[in-house]
Amino acid sequence: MLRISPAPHITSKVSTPKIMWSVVAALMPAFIYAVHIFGERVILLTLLSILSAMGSEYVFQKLTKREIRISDGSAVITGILLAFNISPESPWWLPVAGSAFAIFVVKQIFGGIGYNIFNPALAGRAFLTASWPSLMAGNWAPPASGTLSGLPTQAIDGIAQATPLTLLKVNPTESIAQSLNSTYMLKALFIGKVGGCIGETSALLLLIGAFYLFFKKYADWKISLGYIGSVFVFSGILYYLGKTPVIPLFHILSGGVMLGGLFMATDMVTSPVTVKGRWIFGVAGGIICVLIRVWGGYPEGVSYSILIMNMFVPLLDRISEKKIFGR
Amino acid sequence: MGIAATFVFVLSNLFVSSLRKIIPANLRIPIFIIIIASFVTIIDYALKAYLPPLSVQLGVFVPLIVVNCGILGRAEGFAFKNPVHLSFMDGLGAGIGFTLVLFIMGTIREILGQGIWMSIPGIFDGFKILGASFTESSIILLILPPGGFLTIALLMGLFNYWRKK
Amino acid sequence: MDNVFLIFLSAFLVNNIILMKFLGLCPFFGVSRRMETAASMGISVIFVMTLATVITWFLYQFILIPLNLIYLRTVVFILVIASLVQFLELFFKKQLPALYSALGIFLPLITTNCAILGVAFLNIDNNFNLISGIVFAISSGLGFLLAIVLISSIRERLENAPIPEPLKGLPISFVIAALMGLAFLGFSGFLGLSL
Amino acid sequence: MSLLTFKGGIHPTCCKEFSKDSKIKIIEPPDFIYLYLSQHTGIPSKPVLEKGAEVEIGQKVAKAAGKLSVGLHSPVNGTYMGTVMYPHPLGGMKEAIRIQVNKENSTPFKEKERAKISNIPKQKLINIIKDNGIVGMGGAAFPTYFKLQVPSSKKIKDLIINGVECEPFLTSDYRLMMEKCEEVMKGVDIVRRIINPENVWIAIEANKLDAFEVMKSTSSLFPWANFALLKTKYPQGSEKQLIDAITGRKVPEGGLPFDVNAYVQNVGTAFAIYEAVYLGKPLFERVVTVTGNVRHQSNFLVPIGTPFEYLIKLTEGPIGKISKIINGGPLMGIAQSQISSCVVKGTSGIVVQNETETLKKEPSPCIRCAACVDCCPMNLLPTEMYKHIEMNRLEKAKEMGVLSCMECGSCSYACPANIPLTQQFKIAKSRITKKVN
Repeated sequence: MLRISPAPHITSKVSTPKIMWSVVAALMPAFIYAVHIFGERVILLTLLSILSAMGSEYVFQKLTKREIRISDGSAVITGILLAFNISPESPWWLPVAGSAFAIFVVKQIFGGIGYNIFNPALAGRAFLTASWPSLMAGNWAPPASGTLSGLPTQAIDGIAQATPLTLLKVNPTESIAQSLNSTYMLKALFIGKVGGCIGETSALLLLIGAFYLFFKKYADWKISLGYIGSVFVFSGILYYLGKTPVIPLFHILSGGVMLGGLFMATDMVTSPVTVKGRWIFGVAGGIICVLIRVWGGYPEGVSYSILIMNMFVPLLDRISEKKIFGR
Repeated sequence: MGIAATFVFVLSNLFVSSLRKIIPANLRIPIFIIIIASFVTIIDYALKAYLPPLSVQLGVFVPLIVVNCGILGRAEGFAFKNPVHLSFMDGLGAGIGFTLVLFIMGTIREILGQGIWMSIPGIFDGFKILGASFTESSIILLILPPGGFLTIALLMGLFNYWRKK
Repeated sequence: MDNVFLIFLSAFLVNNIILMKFLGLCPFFGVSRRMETAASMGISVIFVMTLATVITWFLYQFILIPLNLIYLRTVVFILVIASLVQFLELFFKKQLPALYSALGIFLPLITTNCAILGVAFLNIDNNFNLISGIVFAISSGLGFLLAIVLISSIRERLENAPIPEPLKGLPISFVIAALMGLAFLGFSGFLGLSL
Repeated sequence: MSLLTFKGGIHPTCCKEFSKDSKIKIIEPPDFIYLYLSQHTGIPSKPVLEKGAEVEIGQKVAKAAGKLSVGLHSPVNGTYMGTVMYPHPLGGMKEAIRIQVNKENSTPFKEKERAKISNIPKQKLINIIKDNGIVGMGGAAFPTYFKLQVPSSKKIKDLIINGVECEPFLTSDYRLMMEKCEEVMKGVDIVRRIINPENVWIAIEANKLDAFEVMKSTSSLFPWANFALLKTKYPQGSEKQLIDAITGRKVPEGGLPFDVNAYVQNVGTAFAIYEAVYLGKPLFERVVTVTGNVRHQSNFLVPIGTPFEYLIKLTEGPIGKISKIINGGPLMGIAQSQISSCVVKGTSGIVVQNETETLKKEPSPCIRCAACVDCCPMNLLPTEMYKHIEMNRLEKAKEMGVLSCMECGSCSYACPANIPLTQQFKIAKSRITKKVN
């Protein structure tokens, strides 16, 4: 018996699970490093987050009698990214609640993988920030062999409890700006000797993971370059105008710009499909991020900026349709 | 809020129905609106006089009962065509239904969002339903605007689900 | 100048009339299935909202206050809006048929759009002067336009999504609104503007 | 030197090494030959013989019937057995002439003198091409005589000879260029004289560098030829993409190559034109690559009408169980329902797949990875178009350019969720055109 099927008769070896699990692999360097500097609690929080995400997905698919797709890796990514977005000192139930919200309300209600409008991990984080602001904004731990603010302990008194961005928000004095702009500080940020959320400390390791994805074409470098580049350029303009006391390099290395720009903005499902749309998405996201950092109510604007751009994706897809060959 | 709305529901239905014979059909909508608006004004001022804190909290929403589609809908759809006593019951029913929904939503959002229940600012602090440890870590999102949307959505989903069954 | 800019920012983003203030939900959910109609609705709203705010402001300042008839404001305002809409409809039909055919069906719906009345009230409650009031109305309208265009484009994309049956239609729209609101929380505290 | 190319496309494993070095082998004809009356676009040809008549090799057995139609010629000496219904490689059962083969075959065709050829007027050349039943050999099977009659309002600037052969596995054009480069170039010369272009391009993909060198070595004999090396990418050999890559001009939507003053002809067709004009030999045999999951992947010179089954046997059979036989390449070729389908003029290759290669993959939801968007050579938005078609909004799909889709299969190939995009577009296209009619 011959099999009949329409052309094409060969397909590429790329599959949805393969893409998803590659993203998981790309996040591993940053994860291992986080365990190294923050201790085993990171493992607990991340595992709980992943389990909660996969569990929620399983429960939902079971309840709605759908195909169980938890092995495609997408829920694992949501779990890891959510854990990456909370403090290593968070109570154990925080990642559980965040992942459950992310999967139930942000992803599965909309029809599951491929249909969600918002990045589940980011919306989960926004949910946590809105619900338990004190747990999400304070509660930091200094990394092993480093300090919370990334500065030498004796440099500035009385600010041991703040991350660099919080410092910048609450106390933007000349001297603090100076120490934030120092090569020492930038190095600490790049390598990851600064306190902060689990996954956003080391710019270097995040870049390594992301370059693997760019190389495999599982993430679009245009979005990342657009996002991080526009944070750099726009904060540079504001620095020049005297609206922000810190240099652009500090802006792109601190907080979640690397994590967000490399891994969250490039989430395939919640970013535009056209090249033009992707550039707009990245650049506009970067600008919103800087706006929130400089004038907004929060010290960090990465997650909100990407969530806001997520909203615009269907619109961007519509207005940036490609020029059809020969039309 | 619910009670205020019920009040307007009932009274406007009552009025519309008793006046239904003398209202010319082509002018009925503006007249309905005037009737409803009058009652809303009465409520608004009553609240301001007797429960000023609540009035502040409800803010612009009280006068906006005027444009509550539901009330106009009942007036147009039911009261205009039916006798007084039926219209009274209809208005009461619609009002209670409306109140009930508001009440359930308020309950969910208050308990999960703040850990308290039935608080009316300046009058009653509310029952502390859940322990202090929870109150500290309650889901603040629910008392923010997005929480409101979310609660409605999930309630509607549940309602649809039960209705299907 | 700064003040006007703040009013704009507040009404447009921080205190977005739909997502943060729950006003104008009927058209927001009712007319947001198609993006084209949603955009027309949004534009109509901006238009009527600005006119209504200006007229009610004049009425309030120069008739109701001097005559001590503030308690009649609800009645007066709603009548003003209703007749304004009627009038505009006739005017467009006669003078600007192109605009009429574009906005036509939305005009009557606007009468019962609580956003219009709400903005008129908020305008009075905030003691805005005429310029601020106009800015407030336009930016509220723009906020409405932004929100309704966004939700309609999202709903269009979700048209063939396998959303669980009981949640299809209105409930999922509310969830979208909730998540949009969540994203808009990012604007809170902008330049010190609070919710 | 940077290689010429177009925007988009995919990079499937080319798999040409299997049959690349297999020289074109002349085969013994099978016992029976089946010549489908319909193996070109246009009206099927009409049989001209009485049942039981003896036929000679090269003899016309069916004549053209109206516009866009060409005749058929017997590839063998044998007996005309009338017509039967037989499985057509493009699907369905079609009427075919059955010829019983008489094994004594010899080729009576000899090359004529070059000087004589150059005296033949243009119209006569076109008639020769028509009489010898030549159609496009790249797969489309469009009658060549018709294509050569370029409207006088359109001046052809660039003549492009398509030796790209971008489909994986296939090597028939490659072998032709390697072994018959001069003959191919002579054929090109005839086309050149008919349409009188400013430039002639011989286009070859970079993975066939040796063929490129071989062809280029003839340039002293044919000084008018330009040789273009193209980036290895599918579908580089598609007409519109090829013109874009070489001239930078884009054929307008719904238009034809001559709208941008270009003309594309396949190398196989050029070779057939050479044979018709120089040897007086009709198109009755062609090079076919038999490859995929068979023991000896080969290039055969096959009489048109030879059953696939026979050719597969000549390769010493499949490894394991055959599960799929494809007429053409694996990206645009058509899966056969019967192993008895026979070679037509447009058959450039036969690809055999076994069970493990044809595992059916279940589609999963689109994750908007945009792989299809990035690779679509027509610059369409397959993922969005697909959603509109799913919701039965054909108008919207049309607006988005579904009619421009050339069904190259790139999107389906690239899709990580295994969504049958190409198939959906095929269906949508036929539904839209049906509605118009």
